[in-house]
Amino acid sequence: MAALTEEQTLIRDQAEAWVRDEFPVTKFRAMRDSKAAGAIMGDAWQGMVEMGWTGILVPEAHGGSDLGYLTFGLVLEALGKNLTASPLLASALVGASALRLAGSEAQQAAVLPGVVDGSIILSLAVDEGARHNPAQTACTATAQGDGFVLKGEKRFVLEGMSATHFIVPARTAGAPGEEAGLTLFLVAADAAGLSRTGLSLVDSRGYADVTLDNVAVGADAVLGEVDGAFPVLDAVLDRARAGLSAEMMGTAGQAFTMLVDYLKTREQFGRVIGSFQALGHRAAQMFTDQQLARSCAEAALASIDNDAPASTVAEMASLAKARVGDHLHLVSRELIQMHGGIGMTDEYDAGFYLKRARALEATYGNQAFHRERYASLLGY
Amino acid sequence: MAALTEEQTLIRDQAEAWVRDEFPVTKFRAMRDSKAAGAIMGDAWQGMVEMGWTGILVPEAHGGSDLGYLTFGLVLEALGKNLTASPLLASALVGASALRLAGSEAQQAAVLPGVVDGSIILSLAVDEGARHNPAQTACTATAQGDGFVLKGEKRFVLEGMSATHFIVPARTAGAPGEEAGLTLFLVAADAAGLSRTGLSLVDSRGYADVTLDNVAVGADAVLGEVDGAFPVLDAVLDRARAGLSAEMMGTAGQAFTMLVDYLKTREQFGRVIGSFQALGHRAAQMFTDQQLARSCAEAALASIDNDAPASTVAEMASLAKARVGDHLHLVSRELIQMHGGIGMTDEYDAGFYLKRARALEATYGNQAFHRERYASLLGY
Amino acid sequence: MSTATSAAGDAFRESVRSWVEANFPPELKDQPASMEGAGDGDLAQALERWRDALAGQGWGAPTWPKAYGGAGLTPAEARVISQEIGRAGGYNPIPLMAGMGVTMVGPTLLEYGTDEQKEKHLPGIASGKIRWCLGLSEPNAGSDLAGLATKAEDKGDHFALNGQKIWTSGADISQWCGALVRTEPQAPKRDGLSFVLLPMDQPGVETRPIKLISGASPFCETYFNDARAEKSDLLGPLNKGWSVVKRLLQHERASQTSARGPGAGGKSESLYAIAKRYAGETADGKLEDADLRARLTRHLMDAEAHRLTAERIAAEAKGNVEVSAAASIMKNSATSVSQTRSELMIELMGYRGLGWEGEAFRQEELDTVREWLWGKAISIYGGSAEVQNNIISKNILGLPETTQKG
Amino acid sequence: MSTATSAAGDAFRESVRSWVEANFPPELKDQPASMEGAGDGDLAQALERWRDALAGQGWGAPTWPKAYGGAGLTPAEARVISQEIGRAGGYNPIPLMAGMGVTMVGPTLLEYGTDEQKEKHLPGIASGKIRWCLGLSEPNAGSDLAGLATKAEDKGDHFALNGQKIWTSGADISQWCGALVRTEPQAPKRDGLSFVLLPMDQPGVETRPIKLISGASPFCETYFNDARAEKSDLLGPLNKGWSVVKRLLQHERASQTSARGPGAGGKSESLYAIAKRYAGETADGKLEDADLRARLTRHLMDAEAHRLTAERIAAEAKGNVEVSAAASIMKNSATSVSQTRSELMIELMGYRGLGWEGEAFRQEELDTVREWLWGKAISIYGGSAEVQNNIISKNILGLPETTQKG
Repeated sequence: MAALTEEQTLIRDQAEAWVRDEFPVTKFRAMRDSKAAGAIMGDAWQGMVEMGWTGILVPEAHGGSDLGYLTFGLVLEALGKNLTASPLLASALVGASALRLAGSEAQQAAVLPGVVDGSIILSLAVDEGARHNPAQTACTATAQGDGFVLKGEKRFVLEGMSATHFIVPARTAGAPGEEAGLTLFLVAADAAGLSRTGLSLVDSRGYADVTLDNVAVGADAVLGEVDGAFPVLDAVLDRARAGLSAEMMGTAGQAFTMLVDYLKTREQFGRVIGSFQALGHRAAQMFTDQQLARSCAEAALASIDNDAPASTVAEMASLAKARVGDHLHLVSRELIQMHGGIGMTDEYDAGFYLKRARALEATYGNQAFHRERYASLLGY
Repeated sequence: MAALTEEQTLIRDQAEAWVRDEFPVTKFRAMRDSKAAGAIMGDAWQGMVEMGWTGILVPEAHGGSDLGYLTFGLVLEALGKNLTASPLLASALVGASALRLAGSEAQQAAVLPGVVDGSIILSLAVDEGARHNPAQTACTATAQGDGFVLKGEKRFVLEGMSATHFIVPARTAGAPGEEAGLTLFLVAADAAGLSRTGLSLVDSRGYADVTLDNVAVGADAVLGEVDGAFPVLDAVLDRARAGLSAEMMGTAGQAFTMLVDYLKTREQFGRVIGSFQALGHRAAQMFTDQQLARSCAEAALASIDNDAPASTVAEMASLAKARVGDHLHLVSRELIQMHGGIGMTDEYDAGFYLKRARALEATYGNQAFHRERYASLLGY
Repeated sequence: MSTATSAAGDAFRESVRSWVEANFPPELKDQPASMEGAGDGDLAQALERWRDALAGQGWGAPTWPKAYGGAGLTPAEARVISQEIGRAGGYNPIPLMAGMGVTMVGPTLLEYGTDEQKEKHLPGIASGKIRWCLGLSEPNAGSDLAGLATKAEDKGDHFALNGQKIWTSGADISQWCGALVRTEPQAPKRDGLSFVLLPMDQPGVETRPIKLISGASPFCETYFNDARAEKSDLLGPLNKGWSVVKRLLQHERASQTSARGPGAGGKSESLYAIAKRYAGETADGKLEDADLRARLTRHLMDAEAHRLTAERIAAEAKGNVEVSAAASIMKNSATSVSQTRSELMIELMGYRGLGWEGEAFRQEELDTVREWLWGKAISIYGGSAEVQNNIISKNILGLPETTQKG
Repeated sequence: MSTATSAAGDAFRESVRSWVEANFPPELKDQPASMEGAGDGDLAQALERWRDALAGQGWGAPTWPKAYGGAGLTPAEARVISQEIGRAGGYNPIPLMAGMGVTMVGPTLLEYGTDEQKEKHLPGIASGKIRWCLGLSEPNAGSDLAGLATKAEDKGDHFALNGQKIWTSGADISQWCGALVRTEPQAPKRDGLSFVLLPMDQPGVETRPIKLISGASPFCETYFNDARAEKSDLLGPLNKGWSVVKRLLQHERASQTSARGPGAGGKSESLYAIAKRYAGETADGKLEDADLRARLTRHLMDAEAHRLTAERIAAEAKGNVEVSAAASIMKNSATSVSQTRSELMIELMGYRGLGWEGEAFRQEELDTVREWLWGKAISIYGGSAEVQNNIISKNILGLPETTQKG
C-alpha cells in the first residue's frame, strides 16, 4: 500500500473493519439467494452514507469531504474483498466524477448533496453492445424546442435498477464510431419514455438494460459541452477504471488470502499441500504479480489526485485496468484449481470470486481493450 | 514418431547412429572454433551424399530415391540433434523442391543429378531484409535480349558461401509488397556480377549476403512462369518450413534430453534436483509440449507427401513452424536456466542450442510471421 | 500415413451401414446426447428401442466377448460402428446409459473379475440397463486416494461399509456402485484398500446431489451406513484395491483424452466466426480486436496440435486401444485446450458471456457460461493437472521420486 | 504522493550542485561507465582525479560513517548526490572501482566487523582504491551454498584455504576477496562455515577467467592452494559464516532490483520505436507485426508496473535503504522484464539480431546479442529465480517448509 496519510489510514482501517465485521461473504450469498431487486445489500448502502464514503469525491461546498481518488480506492478495495454489493462506485465515484468534470456549479449544487446523503443514485449508462466501446454510441439526442429528445438502448448498465438518475452519452452529431458529436445528459430514472429491465448476470449484481423511447429533457439536462463530450466522458471513464482497479485489487487480494490459507491447512498425501514446491512457486508468482498490479492501481488513482495530464491519467488507467484484470483473472482461476473439487461447489465461496472477476474484467473495457488503448496512447 | 514404414525406420536408425557415432557436438564445436569458411563440417557432406540423403527428394530418373518429405524429415531431425552443419536442407530439400515444382524436365535433368552427387549445392536466396517477407522482394530482373539482367541484394542466404548455384526470386513486374510480378531464376555462384560476403551469426553456420550487380542470365535460367512465381515460391518455402520444423524437433529433442539428464544427476540441497516438484512439473509441461509440436511437424511433412491442397500444406507448414518454434524456444531457454551457472559457460554445450534455436526461429518466417499467416489462411 | 482399407473392412462397414439404416429410429436423428437420455415420452421410447437393438448386436460394448454381452470385435471395427451410427445422425446411447459401466467398470471387470462376476455384471452394462457409479473420492481425500477413510468391516459373507464418498457421478440414478474402501485399517495407507461392488438400492446407502458453481450437477455425496457389499462382489484380491483402481483410472484418462465438451474438435473450427460476430471485423476481414485475435490464433494452433496428436497416437498404436503412457499428456492438453476455448468464448462475448439466466440472453449464451464454469472441473477430476504432471515427470521422464507418495 | 522538499534539503542540493560543477572533469561528461574505468590514458587520469575528489568528500559511500571514509549522510542525501552527478552528465565511479566493496562487503562489514576490521578495510573501499571480489559459489554448490567444500584449516594465527571457487566476479583484477569456507568439517552443512577476508596477491591464490556463451566475462574460477587468511580477518563469529553471507546476499538482491542492464527503465520507453524501424508500421502508425505488437504491449506494461513498484516500495520505506522482504519479488520481476525485453529485441531485429561479429552488423546490434545471451544469467546469479520463489513462498507467504533446506 502506498505511503498513506493519517486520515487515509483511518478510513482504510475503518472500511476494512466494517467489511470484516458487518459484511462477510455470507451477506453477499444471502443477497444472491434472495435475488433482491437492484441487488443492493440491504443495510450496506445506509452504512456507507453514514460513514461518509458517498462524499469522498464531492466538494465540501456540496457536503462532501473531497478527499480524492486514492482515498476512495482504499474504501473500494475493502469492499471488493467480501464482494459487498452497492452503488457506491457507480454513483459516488463515476456519477460524482461526471458531475464535477462536466456539470455546471448549479448542476453540482442540485445533484451532489443528494449523492452524498444517498437519496440520489447516479449511474453512467454508456455501453450499447456487449463490449465496451464508447465511440460506438448510437443513441441519439435530437434538439427539440429548448431541449432534446433521446432515443436508443443502453445495455448492461451498472446498478441500473437502483439508479435514480442516469448519465447518458448520446449522439447529437456524427455517426457511431466517431468520437466527435457526443453529448452527456442527466436523465431521471422516472422520466417519461424511460424503461428498464433487470438482468441476471453471473456476479448477481444489479445490471439493467435501459430503453430511451423518445425521452424529452430540458436544456438544463446537458452536462458540459454539446457535441464535445468525448474527452470528458473518457476522463470520467478513466476515473471509473482506476476506481474499479482498486476494487479488483480487493477481490483478488481476498481470493489470494483464501488460496494461501487453504495451502496452509489442506492435507493430501500426508502433507500440507502448501509444502508442494510446484504449488508454492505458483503462489510466489501470484504474490509477485499482486505487488506489480497494486502499484499500477495506486499509480492510476494517484495520477488523478495529482492532476496529471489527461493523457497520463489515460495511460495509467489503462495500465491499471489491464494489469489488475490479468492479476485477478490469474488468482481467481488458481483459487478454484488449488482448492480442487471443493472449490467447484456452490457451497464454497471460491466460485463467487471467479464469477465476479469476469464481470469486473468486462466492465469499462477488458484487458484486450486497454492493452490496445495503451499501445495507441504510446503511439505504436 | 509417426507410424513408419520399414524403409523409413531403417533410414532413421541409420541417421541417428551416424550422428551419434560420427558427429557428436564436439565436431560442431571444432568447426565453430576453426571459423571454417562456408561452415560445412568437413567430412559430413560427403557422408551424407554417400548415404543417399541428397537424393531423397529427387526423382529416380535423376538419380534420387524419391522417398518423400517425411523420410527427409527423419534425417533432418537426427542432424538437428547434434547441430550437424551442412547444406543438406538448403540444397537437397529447398533447392531440389524448387527444381521439382518449378523446373522444366530439362532443367531438372541438368541440375538434380548434381544435387544428388553433391557436386551442385543449391541455395534459395530469398530474404532481402532482416525479417522474412517474400512479397517484399525488391531485387529486379530486367529483360535484355533473350535473357534477363538481375540487380539487387539478397541477405542472410543460408549456406550462401558454399552454394554453387542460387535460386533467386526477382521482380519482373509489380512493386515490393505485391505477390504478383515475381520470377525465379537459377544463377550460378560464379556468374559475372555476383559477389558474396560471409556472415558470422550466433549459430556459426554459413550465411552470406549476396549482391547481384547486373548479373546477366539466359532465358533458360527462368524456373517456371515469368511474373507468376509467388505461388510456387510459397510452396517451396512451405516445404522448407516443414523440413526445418523436423530439424528443430531434433534440436529441441536433444536439448530436452540434456535437460532431463541433468535433472537426474545434478545434486543441490542434498537431493537430485529433478526431485524438486517445481522443476519436475516444468519438465512435464515441456514434454507435453514436445508431443504436440512433434505432431505438427509430422503432419506438415505428411501433408506434402499426401499431395494435400496447397492451402492445406500452407496451414500445416505455418502451424508446424510456429508451434515447433515456440517449443524449441521454451526448451532452449529452460536448458540454460535449469543448468544454472554451468549452462552459461562456453565450455558447456547448452549455449549452442540457445543460439541455434533463435537462428532456426528466424529462418523462413518466425513464430509471429506464421501465426499471422495461419490466421489469414483461416480467414480472420 | 495412407489408410489402406482392406476389402474385408469395406464389407464390414457395408454390413454395419445397412443394419444401422434398418434399425436407427429416424426420430432420433440429430437429437442431442444427454446423460439422462431423451426426457420426452416418444423420444424416450425410441431411445429404448434403439438401445435394445444395439444391445442385441452386442454393440453396446462391441469389443467385449460375446459371452458377456459384447460382440467380440476389434477396436477398429468398433470405430467403424461409431462412425456409421454418426453418419446416420445418431449416437450410441449405451455408454451414457451405463454411467461408468462401459468406459471404466467393464474394462476393469474384464481384467480383474472372476468368471462369475463377469457373467453377473457385464451383460447389464453392455445392454445399457444397469447404470454404474463409482465411490472413490472422499471429502478429505481428493487427489490423494490413499488417504481414504471409508471402512468395510468383514461380516462373514459380506462387508459392512461406513463412511462418506463425494463426486459419485450419477449416484442418485445408478443401480450399482464400485467403491474403494478400507478393509485393513492397520496397513499403510494404500495397502489396506479393497474394491467392492454394491447395489445402490438398499437402506444403507443415501445420496445427496451436489450443486456446483455452474448450477445443478450429476455429482452426489454418497453416505454408507452399514451398507452391504457381498463378499462375492469383491473385485480383485482383498487389500489390493489400489491396483484395481489405478487401472480403473487409466481407463478413465484414456476415455477423457478426446477433448470433448466445450473444448476442441468440430466446434473450435468456427470460433473465429463467433468472435467476428461479437467483436466485429476490420475492412480487410480481420478480427477487430487485435489482442484477442493474437491469443485466438495461439489457441487454434494448440487445439489443432492436440487433434493431430490424438490422431498420431492412434496411428502409432495401430488401432489398439492400449491404455498408454500418453494418457496423462493428452489429459492435460485436452484440459488446457478446452478451458482456454471457454475463456476466449466468455471474453469475446463480453457481457453477453456473463448471463446467468433470463430472457435477455440466448440459450447458447447461457450454455456457454455454464460450460465455462463447469469446465473448471476438467483440470481437477480424473487426476488433477498437478497429478498428471507428477505422473509424467516420474513415470515417463523417470525423474526421481519427489517427496510426494502419489 | 507529493514530495515536499524541505528548505534544508534544497540547501544541501545546491551545495552538492556547486561542488560537482567545480570538481567534475568536463572530459568525463557522458562517458560510458565500464567496470574497468576508462581505458584511455587521458580519460583514465581524469577518472582518477574525479575518484579522489569524490573520496575526499566521503561520497564514495556517502551513508557510511565519516570515520571509515564515508560522509555520514542519509540515504535521501546520498540520492541527491547521485542525481546531481547524473545531472552533470557523470557517474560515481567508486562503486564500480571497488567491485563488490561498496554494495556488499562494506555494508556487511559495518554490521558484523570489529572496529579494527572496519578501520582496516572500509576506507580503501570508500576511496575506490581497493577492489573486492567474493568467493561464494563452487562447482558443486550453485544455488546451494550450504554444500560448499572449500576448507579453511586453523593454523594458529591464520587459516589455510584449499579448494575451488567459481563465479568470482573480477577476481583477476581484485585486491581482496571475501570467501565463505568450511572451518568445521564435522558440523551439519551450514553450521560449519565461516566468512574470511584475504588478499588476492599471494602465492596460494590463482584465477582463471571464464568464457561465457556471450563471450569474455568478468567471472573467474579461483583456486586456493594453502591460501592465507589472517585470523583477524575472520568476519563474524567462527562457524557462523552462513548468517554473514545471508546478510551479504540480501544486500546483493537489494542492489539488483533496479532492473538495470538491458532491462527496464529509460531504454524500454522507446522499444516500440526500435520495433517500428525493424518491422515497419502500418498506414495508421501501428507496428506492422500485430502478434509482436501484442506481446510488446504486455512487456511494456510489465516494465512500467515494475518501475512503479520500485517507486512504491521506496516511498513506503520512506527513504530508508532497508533490505526488505520485497527484494525477492523485485529480483524476479526485474529479471523477467529484462529477459523479455532482450528476447523481444532479438525477435524484432530478425537476422540482424543474430550477429556474432563482423562489419555487417552495427555495434549496437552486436551489443544487443551479447546482452541477450549474458542476460540469461540474471535469473541464475544472486539467488536463482527458483530460490527467490522458495523465499517468497516460505518467508513471505508463510507456506510450510518444502523438503528443501535452502
